[in-house]
Amino acid sequence: MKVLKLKKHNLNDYLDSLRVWGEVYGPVKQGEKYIYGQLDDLSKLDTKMLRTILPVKKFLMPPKFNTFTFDENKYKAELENIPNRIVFGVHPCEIHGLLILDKFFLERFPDPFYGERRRKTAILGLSCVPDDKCFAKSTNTHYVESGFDLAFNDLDNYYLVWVGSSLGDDLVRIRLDLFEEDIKEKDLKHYMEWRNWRDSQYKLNVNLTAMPDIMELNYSSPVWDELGDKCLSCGACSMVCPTCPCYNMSDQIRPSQFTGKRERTWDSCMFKQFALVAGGHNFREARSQRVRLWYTHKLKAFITEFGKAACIGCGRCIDTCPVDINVKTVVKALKGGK
Amino acid sequence: MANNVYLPEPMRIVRRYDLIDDVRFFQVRPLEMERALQLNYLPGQFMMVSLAGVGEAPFSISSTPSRPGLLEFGIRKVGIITEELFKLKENEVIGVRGPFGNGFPIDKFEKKDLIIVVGGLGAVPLRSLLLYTLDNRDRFGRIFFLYGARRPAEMLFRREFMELKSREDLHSMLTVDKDDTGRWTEQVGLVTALFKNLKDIDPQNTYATVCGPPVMYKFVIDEIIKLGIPKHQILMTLERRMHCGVGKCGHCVIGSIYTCMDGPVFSYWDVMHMKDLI
Amino acid sequence: MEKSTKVKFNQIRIPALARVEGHGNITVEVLKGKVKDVKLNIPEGPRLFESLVIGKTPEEATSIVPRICAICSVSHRYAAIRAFERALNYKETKATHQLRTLMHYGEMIESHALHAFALALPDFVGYPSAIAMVDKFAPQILKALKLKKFGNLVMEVTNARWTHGENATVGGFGLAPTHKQLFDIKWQAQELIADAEEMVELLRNLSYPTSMEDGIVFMCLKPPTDQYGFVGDRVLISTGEEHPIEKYKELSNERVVEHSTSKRCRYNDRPYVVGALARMNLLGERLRGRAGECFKRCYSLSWIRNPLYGNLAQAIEILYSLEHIPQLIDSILKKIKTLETDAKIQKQPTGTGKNVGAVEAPRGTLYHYYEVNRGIVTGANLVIPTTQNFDSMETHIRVAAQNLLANIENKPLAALTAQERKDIELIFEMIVRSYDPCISCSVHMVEVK
Amino acid sequence: MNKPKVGFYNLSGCSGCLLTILNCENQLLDVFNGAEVVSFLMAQSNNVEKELDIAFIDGSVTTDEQEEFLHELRPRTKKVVCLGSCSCYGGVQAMENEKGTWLKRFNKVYGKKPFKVVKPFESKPVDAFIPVDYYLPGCPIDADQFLYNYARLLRGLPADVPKTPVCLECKWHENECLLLKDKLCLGPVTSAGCKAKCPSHNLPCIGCFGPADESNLTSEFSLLKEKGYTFPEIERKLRLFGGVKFIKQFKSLWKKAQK
Ligand SMILES: Cc1cc2nc3c(=O)[nH]c(=O)nc-3n(C[C@H](O)[C@H](O)[C@H](O)COP(=O)(O)OP(=O)(O)OC[C@H]3O[C@@H](n4cnc5c(N)ncnc54)[C@H](O)[C@@H]3O)c2cc1C
Ligand code: SF4
Ligand code: SF4
Ligand code: SF4
Repeated sequence: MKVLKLKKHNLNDYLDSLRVWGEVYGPVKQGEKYIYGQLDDLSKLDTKMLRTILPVKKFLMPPKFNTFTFDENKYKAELENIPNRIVFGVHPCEIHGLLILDKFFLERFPDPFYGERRRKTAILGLSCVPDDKCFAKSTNTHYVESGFDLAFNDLDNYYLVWVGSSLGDDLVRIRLDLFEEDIKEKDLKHYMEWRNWRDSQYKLNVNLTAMPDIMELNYSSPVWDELGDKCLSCGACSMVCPTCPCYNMSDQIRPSQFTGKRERTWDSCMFKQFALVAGGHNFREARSQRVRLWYTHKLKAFITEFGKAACIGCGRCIDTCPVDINVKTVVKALKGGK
Repeated sequence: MANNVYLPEPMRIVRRYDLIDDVRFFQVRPLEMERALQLNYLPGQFMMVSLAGVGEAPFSISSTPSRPGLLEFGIRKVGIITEELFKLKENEVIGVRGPFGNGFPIDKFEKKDLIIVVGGLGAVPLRSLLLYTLDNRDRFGRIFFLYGARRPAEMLFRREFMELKSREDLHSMLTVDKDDTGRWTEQVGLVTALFKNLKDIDPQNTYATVCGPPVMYKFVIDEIIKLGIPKHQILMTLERRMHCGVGKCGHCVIGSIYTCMDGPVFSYWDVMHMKDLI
Repeated sequence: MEKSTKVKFNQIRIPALARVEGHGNITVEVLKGKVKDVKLNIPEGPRLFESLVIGKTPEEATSIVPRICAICSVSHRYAAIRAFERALNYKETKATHQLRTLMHYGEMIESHALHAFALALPDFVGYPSAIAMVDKFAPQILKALKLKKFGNLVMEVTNARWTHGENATVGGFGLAPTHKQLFDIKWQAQELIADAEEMVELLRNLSYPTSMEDGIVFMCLKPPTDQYGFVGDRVLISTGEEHPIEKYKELSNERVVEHSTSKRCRYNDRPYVVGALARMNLLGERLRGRAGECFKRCYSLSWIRNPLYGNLAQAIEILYSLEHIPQLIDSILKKIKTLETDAKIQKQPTGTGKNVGAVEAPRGTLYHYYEVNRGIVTGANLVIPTTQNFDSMETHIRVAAQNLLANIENKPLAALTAQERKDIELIFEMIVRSYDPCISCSVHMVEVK
Repeated sequence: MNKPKVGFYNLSGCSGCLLTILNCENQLLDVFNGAEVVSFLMAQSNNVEKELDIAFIDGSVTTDEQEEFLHELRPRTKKVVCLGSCSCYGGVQAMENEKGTWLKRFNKVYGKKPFKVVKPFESKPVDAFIPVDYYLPGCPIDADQFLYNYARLLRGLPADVPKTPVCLECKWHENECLLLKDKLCLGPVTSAGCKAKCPSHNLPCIGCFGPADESNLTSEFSLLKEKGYTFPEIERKLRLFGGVKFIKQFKSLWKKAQK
C-alpha cells in the first residue's frame, strides 16, 4: 500500500481542494458531542473528535430516503441524484463497521441503494485515541487494512497517509504537491512508538470471544427480564450502532393524484411492532425478547454468519442508552451469570 | 443499475377467483412473453407483491415451474395490502419481484418417497411442490399427499385435488375436521389421523414436507417422527414479517437466520436447535 | 355544528359563522322595524386555561398558554414571556429581542395573509372560499399563499414550528437560527415586498359597503420609539389618553354576559376596538417606506368609522413587516458569531413577583398578567383582543341592521325575500369577519384569584 | 370516480390542527381537489352537513352541544379521524382530569352566574362519546403526517402513524440526549411524528404527541427519580399533554410507587 506524508497545517487546504470531487464532510462539534457535518467552513472541523452521534452509515443508507418514485405501477429507482461525498475523520473501528455493512449489503442480493452511495462516498479514515468508552482493542477493530480510500494517521505535526484504493490515489493527485513521498526510518519509528502508546490507552476491555456459547447458555437467564424491564424501547441503540441495518418501507402518495414514492426509514428490533405480523401475532411481544434478539444478533448470530461479531467497539451504545443497557453492561451481566 | 432486487416488475392479473371465502387465487404473468419465458423458480419460494401506494408483502408461489409463463398465488385477506389486492380485477397490473427464499431441496428428493402434509393455507406453497413432482413423476418415489381442512368449504383447490385422486401414481388423502355439508365423500377427522394409512414407509428414504397453521405442526411432526423419518428430512415452511425478501430489512430475523433467505423452508432439526424459530 | 335552533319570526340568525376561528352565531331581533337586540352568541366550550397554569412553572405556563389559540400562538407566547420576564426582573438581551421581533413579524404576516386574503376577501368578490376563487383569481391566491407560507417559515425558523413552536421561552431561545436560515428569510422577504404591495392594491380597489359606519374608539400599544411597532408598555387611546399597561384592568373592564362563554369589554362604558385598524388609525402616520406610501394612498376618514378597512390595514401591516425583516436580519447577522450564546435561555426562572406583559397580537392588544411565587405560578389574568372587540362588533351589526332595513322601507322580516335576507346576513358576517375574531382565544380568559 | 366526501370540524381547542392543514400552502389545492370538502367552517362558507366518508375532528369535547353533534355525526360518517392531542386525548385542557377539581375551577373563572348558551363539562376526548377509527396525535399535528394519512384515507387505506417514541427521530437529527444531561425529557415515552422538534432545539420533549405505543413509564420514572426529580413533578409534566391516556397509565404506577 502506498504511504505518504501530509503536514498538519496542510490538512485544511487539502480538504478544501477535494471539493472539486464532491461535498466534504467531517467531524464537527455539536454541543458536547460530535457529528459528521458538512464542512462548508473548514474552521468547523474538529479532528479531536471521539465518536460521532450517528456513524457513517447515515451517508450510505440515510435514516429516511426514497427508493422509488411511482405512478400507477411504473417504478423508477431513485439512484440518480446521489452526490459524490468525501467523509473525513472516520475512525478505524467504524471502517470495520463499514466492512460489515459491505458484506451485508453487497454480497448476497446486492442492495443498489447502499451500493451506489458507497461507490460515491470516499472514506477518509483518521487515527484516534480511545476514551473510557472505546473498546475497539477488545474487538480487534482498532486498526484497519481496507475499506477506506485514504487513512490519516496523526503523528504530532504530520499525518501518515495510507492510500487504500484507486479512488484514494485520484484524490491524492488533486493536490499531490501537498504530500511528501519519502517515508524515512524515523517516521516508521515514530509510528511504532505511537502505536504502542495508543494501544496502552485502552481502558475498557469487553471480551466477546466466548459470547456465542455464553449467550446460548443464558437463553433463559433472568438477566433478559431485568434488561427488558429497564429498556425504554426507544431504539436509540439501533440508530447509533454502526452495524444495525434494519429498516422499514412505506408508500407515500399524493391526495389528488396517483403519484408517490416508496420510502425507506431506519427501524429497530427494539420496537414492539417489529416482528408483528398480520392477524396480530407478535413473535417478540416482550421487551426482554427484543433485547435478547438485539444482543444475540450482534454477538452470536453474526459470528455464525460472518465469522466475527457485529460489534466494533466504538462505544456508541455506551454513550447513548439512557438506562445503561449496552454491550459492556450486557456482557458483564451475562458473564456474571445470574 | 441493471439488477435492482427491489424493483417490482409489472405483471398482469390474467385470472382471479375465490378459492374459499377469504382466499383468492391470482394468476399473473409478465407483460412481455420474452420475460415470461425466463421466469424460473423453485417450489417453496415466494415473491414480493407490490401495490403502488399501498406497499409490499410476501406470498408463496403456488404454481409449478414445470408449467412456465405464469405465476399463481393463493392470497388470504388479512390486512391492508391483501385487502387492496382483493379489490383488483382481471387485467389490472401489480408489481412482482422475486423469486426469493430457498425453496424445497428438490434435488435431494430425487428417487425418494415424499409425504406432503398440508393444513389450511399451507396448500398454497405445497401445491407448487405437488404439481412439480407430478409433472416430473419419474424422478421421485412414491408420493403421499395428506390435506386436512376444517370444513369442505375451507379446502383450497378442492376440485383440483379431487381430480388428482384418480391418479394411480399418487396417494392422495383429503380430510375435513367436520363435514357440515353431508356430501363429503372423503375422510373426516384430523389430518394426523391419515397417518395410519401410510404403509411400508422406508424412513431413511423418505422426505416429509409440512405446511399449515402453527397449531398443526406439533402434532403432525410427532406423527412423522413416529414413522422414524430423520429430523433433517422433515421440512416445513415458516412465516415472518418481511419488507425486502433479500435479507436486508431485518424483520424476519430469528437469531442468525433470515427467514427470507435461509428459509422459508427449514428442516425440523433447524427448528429444534435454533431457538425462537417457532 | 350548532344546535338547529329554530329561527324566530322576528329574528335574523346566522347559525354558524364560517371563515372565522372558533364558534359563534349571530341573532338580531327586530320589533316593529326597530332593531331590538343584537347578540353575538359564543357557545365555544370553556377550557379554563387560567386555572391550568396555576401550580405550573413559568416555562410550563409558557408552553400551555399558546394552546389558547393557534392563530396567535406566537403572540400568546410572547406576551407570557414578557409578563414573566417583567415579573421576575429578567432583561432580554438585544439578540433575544431581535429574534422575538422577527418571530412576531412572522406571525403578523401569516395570520394577516390568512385572514385578509383567504377568509375576508372571498366576501368582497362573491365566493364561498379562497379555494373556490382559484378559478378566477389564481395569481392573487397563489401570491397570498406565498406570503402566508413565508410567515410560517419565519415562525418555523425562529420558534421551531409553524404553530406552538417551543423554541422561544422565558429567558431566551433554545437554539438560535443559523446564518443560512436568516439569510434565506431576508432574501425571500425582499422578493415578496412587491407581491405584498400588489395585494394592498387589490384590497384598496374593492368597494367597501358603508351601511355599518359609526364612530369608534381605538386602542393600541405605544411602541417605545417613534416608529410603528407591535410591542410596548403603554397604551394609546384615540381619545388622546395614554396609560401604562399595568392599568389594563381599568382599560378593559371585563364582564360576564349570558349569551357567550367569552367575556366582554368596554372602556368608559363604550365599546372599543383593537387590532390592525386601531394601530393604523393611531400609528399609521409613523409608517415609512412603501408601507408609508401605501398608507397615504389608502387612508381616508372612513377608517375611523368603518371596520371593514381592518382588512386593508392588515395588508399594509404585512408590507410593513416584510419591509422591516431585511434590516432586522442585517442587524442580527452583524453579530451572528455570538448569536447562539447571546440568545440562549438564561437561568431557569425561580423567583417571585407579579406583573403584566403586553404585545400587539394580529387581532389587537393582548395582555398577560401573572403572579409567581418561588418559581410557581399562583395567579393569572389574560385579556384577549377578540374579547375586547365583541361589543364593538355588536354595535356595528346593530347600526348595519337598522340602516339596511331602512333601505328596504323597514319591511317586516317575514316579508324579506331570500335575496334580501342573504344580503343582510352577508353584511353581518363581513362585519364580524373584518375583526378577524379568534373565538377560541376569547373564551377562556378571566381572572383567577 | 366519485371523490370521497370529507368534513373538517372543530370542537374545543385552539384550531391549530385545522390551521396546520391550511398551512400546507403548497399542497392546499391538492387537499381540496383530492376530495369533496363538504364542510370546513374555518375555511369556507358553503358548508352542507350530509353523509360523509371521512370526518376529521380537532378539539376536545367540553359542552353538551358538542356531544350532541358527535352523536349526530357518527351515524352519517364512515370513518371518524381525530386530529391532534385534544380530540385524541383531551388536550392540555384535560391535564387536571380526574382530580375532581373541575367545578371549583369553573366557578372560579366564570363566577356563580355564568353564561347560558351551553352546558359545559370537563374536557374529554372524542372517543369518550363515539367510536373513533383513527388518531393523528400532536399539538398540533404534523403537516407531513397529515398529508400522508389524508392521501391514504382518501384511497380507503387505514391511517398509519408512528408507533415509536420521539427518541427515534431525535437520533436521526443527531441531538445530544437531554436525558443524559439530566433534563426531564419525555422523548422515550412520547409518540414520534413531530420530527423531534424540541430536542433538536435543546429543549426537552414536553410530550405534545401523547403516549407512545409502548411507553415504559416505570423505567422512565425510576430513571428520572435517580436524577433527582420528584414523582409529582414528573406526573405534572406527563399530564400536560398526555391527557386521559397517560392519566390511566399513572394510576397503576401510583399504586406501585407508593408501595
Ligand atoms: C414467506 C412467506 C410466504 C407467504 N405466503 C403467503 C401466501 O401464500 N398466502 C397468503 O395469504 N399469505 C402469505 N404470507 C403471509 C402474507 O405475507 C401476509 O398475510 C401479508 O403480508 C399481510 O399483509 P397485509 O398488508 O394484508 O396485512 P397487514 O397486517 O396489514 O400488514 C402490515 C405489514 O406487515 C407486514 N406483514 C404482516 N404480516 C406479515 C406476514 N405474515 N409475513 C410477512 N409480512 C407481514 C406486511 O409487510 C405489511 O407491510 C406469506 C408470508 C411469508 C413470510
Ligand atoms: S437498550 Fe437502551 S437505547 Fe436501546 S432501546 Fe432500550 S433503552 Fe433504548
Ligand atoms: S433528548 Fe429526549 S428524545 Fe432525544 S434521545 Fe434523549 S430522551 Fe430521547
Ligand atoms: S419533541 Fe415532544 S413536545 Fe416537542 S414537538 Fe415533539 S412531541 Fe411535541
